Amino acid sequence: MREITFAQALDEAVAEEMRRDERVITLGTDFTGNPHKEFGPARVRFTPISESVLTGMGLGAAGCGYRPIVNWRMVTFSFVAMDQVVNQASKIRYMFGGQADFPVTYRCSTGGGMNLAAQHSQSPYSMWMHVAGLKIILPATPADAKGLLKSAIRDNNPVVSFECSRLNAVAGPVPDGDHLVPLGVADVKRSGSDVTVVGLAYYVQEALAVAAELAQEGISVEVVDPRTLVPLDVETIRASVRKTGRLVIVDEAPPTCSAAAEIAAAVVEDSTTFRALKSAVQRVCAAPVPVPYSPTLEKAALPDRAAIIAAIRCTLK
Amino acid sequence: MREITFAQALDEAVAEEMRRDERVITLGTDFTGNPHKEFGPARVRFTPISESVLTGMGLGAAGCGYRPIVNWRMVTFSFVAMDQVVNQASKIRYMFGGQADFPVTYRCSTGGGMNLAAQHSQSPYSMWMHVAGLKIILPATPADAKGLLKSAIRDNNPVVSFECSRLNAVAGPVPDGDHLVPLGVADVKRSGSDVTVVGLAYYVQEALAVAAELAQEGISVEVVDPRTLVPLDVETIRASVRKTGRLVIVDEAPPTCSAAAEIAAAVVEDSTTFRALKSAVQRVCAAPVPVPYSPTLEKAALPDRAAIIAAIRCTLK
Amino acid sequence: MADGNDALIALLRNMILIREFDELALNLREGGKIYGTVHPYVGQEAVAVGVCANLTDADRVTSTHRGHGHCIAKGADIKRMMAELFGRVDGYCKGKGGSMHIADFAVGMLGANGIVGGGLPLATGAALAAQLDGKGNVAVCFFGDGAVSEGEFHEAMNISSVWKLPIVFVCENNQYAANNAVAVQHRNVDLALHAGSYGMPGLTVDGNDVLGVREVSRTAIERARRGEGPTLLECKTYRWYFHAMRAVRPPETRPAEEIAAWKARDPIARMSTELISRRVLSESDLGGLQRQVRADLEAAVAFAEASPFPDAGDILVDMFATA
Amino acid sequence: MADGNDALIALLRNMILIREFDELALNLREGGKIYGTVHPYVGQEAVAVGVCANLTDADRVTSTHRGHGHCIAKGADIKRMMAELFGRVDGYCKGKGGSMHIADFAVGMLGANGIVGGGLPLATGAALAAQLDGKGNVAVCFFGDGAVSEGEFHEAMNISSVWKLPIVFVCENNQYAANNAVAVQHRNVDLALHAGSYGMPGLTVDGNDVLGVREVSRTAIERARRGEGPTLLECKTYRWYFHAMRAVRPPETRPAEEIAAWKARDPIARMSTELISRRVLSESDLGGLQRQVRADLEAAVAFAEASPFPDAGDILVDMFATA
Ligand SMILES: Cc1ncc(C[n+]2csc(CCOP(=O)(O)OP(=O)(O)O)c2C)c(N)n1
Ligand SMILES: Cc1ncc(C[n+]2csc(CCOP(=O)(O)OP(=O)(O)O)c2C)c(N)n1
Ligand SMILES: [Mg+2]
Ligand SMILES: [Mg+2]
Repeated sequence: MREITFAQALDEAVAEEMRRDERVITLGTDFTGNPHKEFGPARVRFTPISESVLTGMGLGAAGCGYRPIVNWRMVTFSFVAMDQVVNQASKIRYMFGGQADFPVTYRCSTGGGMNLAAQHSQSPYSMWMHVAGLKIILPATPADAKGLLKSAIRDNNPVVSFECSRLNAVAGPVPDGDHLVPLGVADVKRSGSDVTVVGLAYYVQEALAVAAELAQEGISVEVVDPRTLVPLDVETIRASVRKTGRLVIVDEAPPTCSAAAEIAAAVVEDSTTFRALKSAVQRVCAAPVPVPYSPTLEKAALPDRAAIIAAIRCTLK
Repeated sequence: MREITFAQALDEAVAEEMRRDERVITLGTDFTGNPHKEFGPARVRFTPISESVLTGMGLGAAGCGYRPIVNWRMVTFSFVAMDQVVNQASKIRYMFGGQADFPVTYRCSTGGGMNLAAQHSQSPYSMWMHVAGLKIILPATPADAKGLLKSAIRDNNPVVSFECSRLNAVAGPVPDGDHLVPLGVADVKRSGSDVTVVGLAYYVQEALAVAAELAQEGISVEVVDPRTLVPLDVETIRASVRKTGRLVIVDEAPPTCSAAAEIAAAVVEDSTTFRALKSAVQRVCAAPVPVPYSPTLEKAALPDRAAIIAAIRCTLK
Repeated sequence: MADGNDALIALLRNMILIREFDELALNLREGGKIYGTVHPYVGQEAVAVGVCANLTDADRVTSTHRGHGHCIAKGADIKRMMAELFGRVDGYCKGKGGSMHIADFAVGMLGANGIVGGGLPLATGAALAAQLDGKGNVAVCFFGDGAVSEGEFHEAMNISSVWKLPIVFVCENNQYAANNAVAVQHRNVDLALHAGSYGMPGLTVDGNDVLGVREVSRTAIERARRGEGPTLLECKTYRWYFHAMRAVRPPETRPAEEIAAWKARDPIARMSTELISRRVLSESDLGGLQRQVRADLEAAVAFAEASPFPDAGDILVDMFATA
Repeated sequence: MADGNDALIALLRNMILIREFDELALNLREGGKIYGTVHPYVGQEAVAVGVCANLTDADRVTSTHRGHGHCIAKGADIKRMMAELFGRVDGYCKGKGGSMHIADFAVGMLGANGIVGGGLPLATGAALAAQLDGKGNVAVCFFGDGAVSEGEFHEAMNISSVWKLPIVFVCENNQYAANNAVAVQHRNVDLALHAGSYGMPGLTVDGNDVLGVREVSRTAIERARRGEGPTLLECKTYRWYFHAMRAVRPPETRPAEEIAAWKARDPIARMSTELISRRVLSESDLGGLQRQVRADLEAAVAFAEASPFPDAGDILVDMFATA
């Protein structure tokens, strides 16, 4: 299979979908992969720095037959557009009784680890998860990035694509042809029997590295990648926990009301899964601070392999 | 003790703090309790409908020695100001190394139950909880409303005051004099031994009603009101669960990544509390939809006493 | 312009229908038959009617919290509007939306909106779609003087002008945003002035003169249809009643003389007089028109009352489109 | 105006210091000594220096992602700035902020800001505080041509004008927002035009002429000090380099002639020539000045390198003020 980077995979997804359907258009202050060269200025729009109107325009044009991809670039910049996300995009279909569809895709990058400091190192997916009415993808590999983003663009609902910056340069195999990954299906990235580690984005890779390391001491770690945050494939996660009896969740957002909190709650509110659980759930998340700039502090703020290993050992005690 | 409504209690809190400290000022498109009559137009500012600049102005003026209270009115309207909340207010102190304090209070109303439909029936506190750097209050009684809001105004950090609309007309005793309730201290509103019900805002009252009802069949319900969402008094909640062995959380936000999810996660990640837990945790939350207008649907969307009772019985099975 | 009498009468009829619809809505709300908040459009009828007279179903509008007038003027069915207010399954939103969220995509009415300024980006998106379609259709965005203070106004104006989108920004300056007079919100109370900095035309019109509104907005709409870009149109008008009501009508806070002066400029009386003086209509025709409107509204209420409440079990229906 | 030579020399010295600071920062970033993103201010020095020459520590400014120049011009200590870039405990933010978040509240520098437009509301709040204080102090808000597209610009302009806040909005129109030329973002590329719709004066000045900037901004600042309200000041300028760099310098995408034309209008060369021709300074004084600046920067780097990295155990320090 071809090996391409995460960033290339995302660019390919956009280009293929734009080729496939001319109603797909894209708006942003800048683009990777030069789509304007192939698709021209009508469909690829360089915009003023006006995220709020762009977000609403994407939604409005979607309601009028187009399939816009709005690129906020960093998730940080989407906060100026939050009204259009929370009050409009997430509610518009239901509130209007389903009379129209709104096939718009919002893309943005997330995450820390590159010394970009508080404002440019955010992973706030749980804020979008909480708002009922948005689908959300969060891929961890180039193949999933391509397959999920293509599915997102074809989906007839507002979908938010969170794209972890630290993964951009990571290369991996991507199937040829029209590679699609369905929304709402988690992926067991490594099978194991002692403890379930649910990792998100960059931390899927880290969890896999930890699993390989711990395998040498005979600890069998199952790594589950939800891939889609809404709809969340709770059943795959619960099934894994029923098998292993132990749960660690790893993500770089702060823990409070996070995706990690949701996964913990979803597991312990199911009777069968709760009864199968042998030890306290462990969340390995960021320190509850804005991500600091200095390397020593940023390292202290974000999860690392040592923290994942410590949490796993804790569940095995 | 004097009985006043929740709404009056909040008005009194503002008036008393404005009397006490002339650096307290307030900004909003409208005010209850006519503070402009007593404090004049310099300190009580009627504003254009510009929540984003108001939010940042409050923060900026706080950094320059004032203690602004910015009233967004409905939480809905704060979403146009989310950049100033997430990217500025929550990060500014830490990001600048603690060189200044930002004593600003943001107030808004929350909740459904009044047929105001999707955009005007929101309870998204968990989105603010997730963002590290904001303190958050959510009172359920007139006394707590007054005492917490006064503490919020005196706090030297950005504090968000979520004020449940359905409680506005509820009356209750409020101590005379300078009544303060400290931030970060939960309140066991009713003591019991069989099951812990953590209620938020309006649902504290509902949980108490349910507790009284179930007491007649010999089920002893402990009702815990966190009152402050950040800092969350996890220890009081965990202690209650260690006593009762069962946990139900009731709130009108949708469940995903909610305060209820956080409380569930905080309980099951503590080993001792986890071991004391006898049955699966139950979340009684809103349906994962924008709140619908029609009475039959709104009733179906929001939790009610029957749902609380069913959840309690479920934990006792 | 050369008008058939029918077109002129339709303008008057639509204004009367809007007024009677909202008077009725207030009564129904007081009577507890409908729920939530009602924002009456009474006094401003000439704006919606005058502008929408230039539009077809393929042109799209966005509206505000005060949206009934725009819905009716854009051609929505009052039966389904009424059923929506009653929270019934035959309402436009199957009872999920209520007064503040009525939409009828089939006639190009993209929805009322509970967020001040919230419709502006959506309308801009509709204009982008119209531009890409290339069929000469346009988008029209209705909003209040209050919305001009929101950032979304500015962003929508700016990008529309840079991209020459086929859109008309219709500011209904009714002198107040809730309880705040326009001078509390803006230094320049002539809001059409904002057009200049975006390099687009700014027009002002007497918003109580339906023929004037129709004519001036036609200029702007035709410009948009020709691909020459957006226009900001300010319609000076006034709301006769309170900002909004829930269970009870709130007390009046504005100066009595101000209200009286604006009521003397009633857009409906003015158009009636005009049509009678032009002999387009007789006094008795007018009476007939009014009776017909009331009959239609009674039928709408009957339709709404006959429609069932949504089933609680359908709570999750309409959440997501199938992919 | 009557200037001491010292004041004139200070203007030149500050511009040189800013330029050399940023040239050094780029090298340090390339060398991996500092982290994250650096946005060089080279070419725009006259704006920060000319405006801040009229301010005292009691006046407050907000800045942008391209903030080093504003910090230095407002009187921040380059040692602590450098230590911040190095991520050390003696940095202004104790290493928590880095290049995009340097602040020095003691000299009225309320912070760089990574959000385009994000500083405008904060500055408006500082202006409100100054108005309430009633001591004639002002706020100044620096922002780029790109920020003019954001809603926060409009909201800040509007409320400042309605409340006559003592604030000056300084738009540094450097012709680009990242890779987008100003004409991609705005139909009117003369951004001072926006002032009119808010009923405030709009001034334009050659942003590469430090004396001109100082004079024109003084007018605006004095107006604000007198309580007469805000001004929008557009400074036409140009950034010499790329928008930003991380590990490597990105390739140039702008026309070579355009860059050359603007470099020919170097604000520092211009002011040097001016002062030499006025005999305020000799060529050799200028050389001395430049050597002094370099020595100061070397000392700053030494200070930064001597400062320890923050202790990982302090990760929670500074989160919340004690109540
Ligand atoms: C973003 C936002 N802020 C505040 C409100 C509350 N609100 C609803 S209508 C209104 C006044 C709107 O005034 P205007 O735009 O002039 O419209 P009008 O009511 O006069 O038709 C306000 C403040 C809101 N709905 N949305
Ligand atoms: C709200 C927001 N959107 C996008 C960005 C990304 N961004 C950073 S700087 C920049 C260009 C800013 O241009 P301008 O305001 O002209 O300032 P300049 O860089 O020219 O100094 C962009 C798009 C951001 N930081 N914030
Ligand atoms: Mg109005
Ligand atoms: Mg620029």
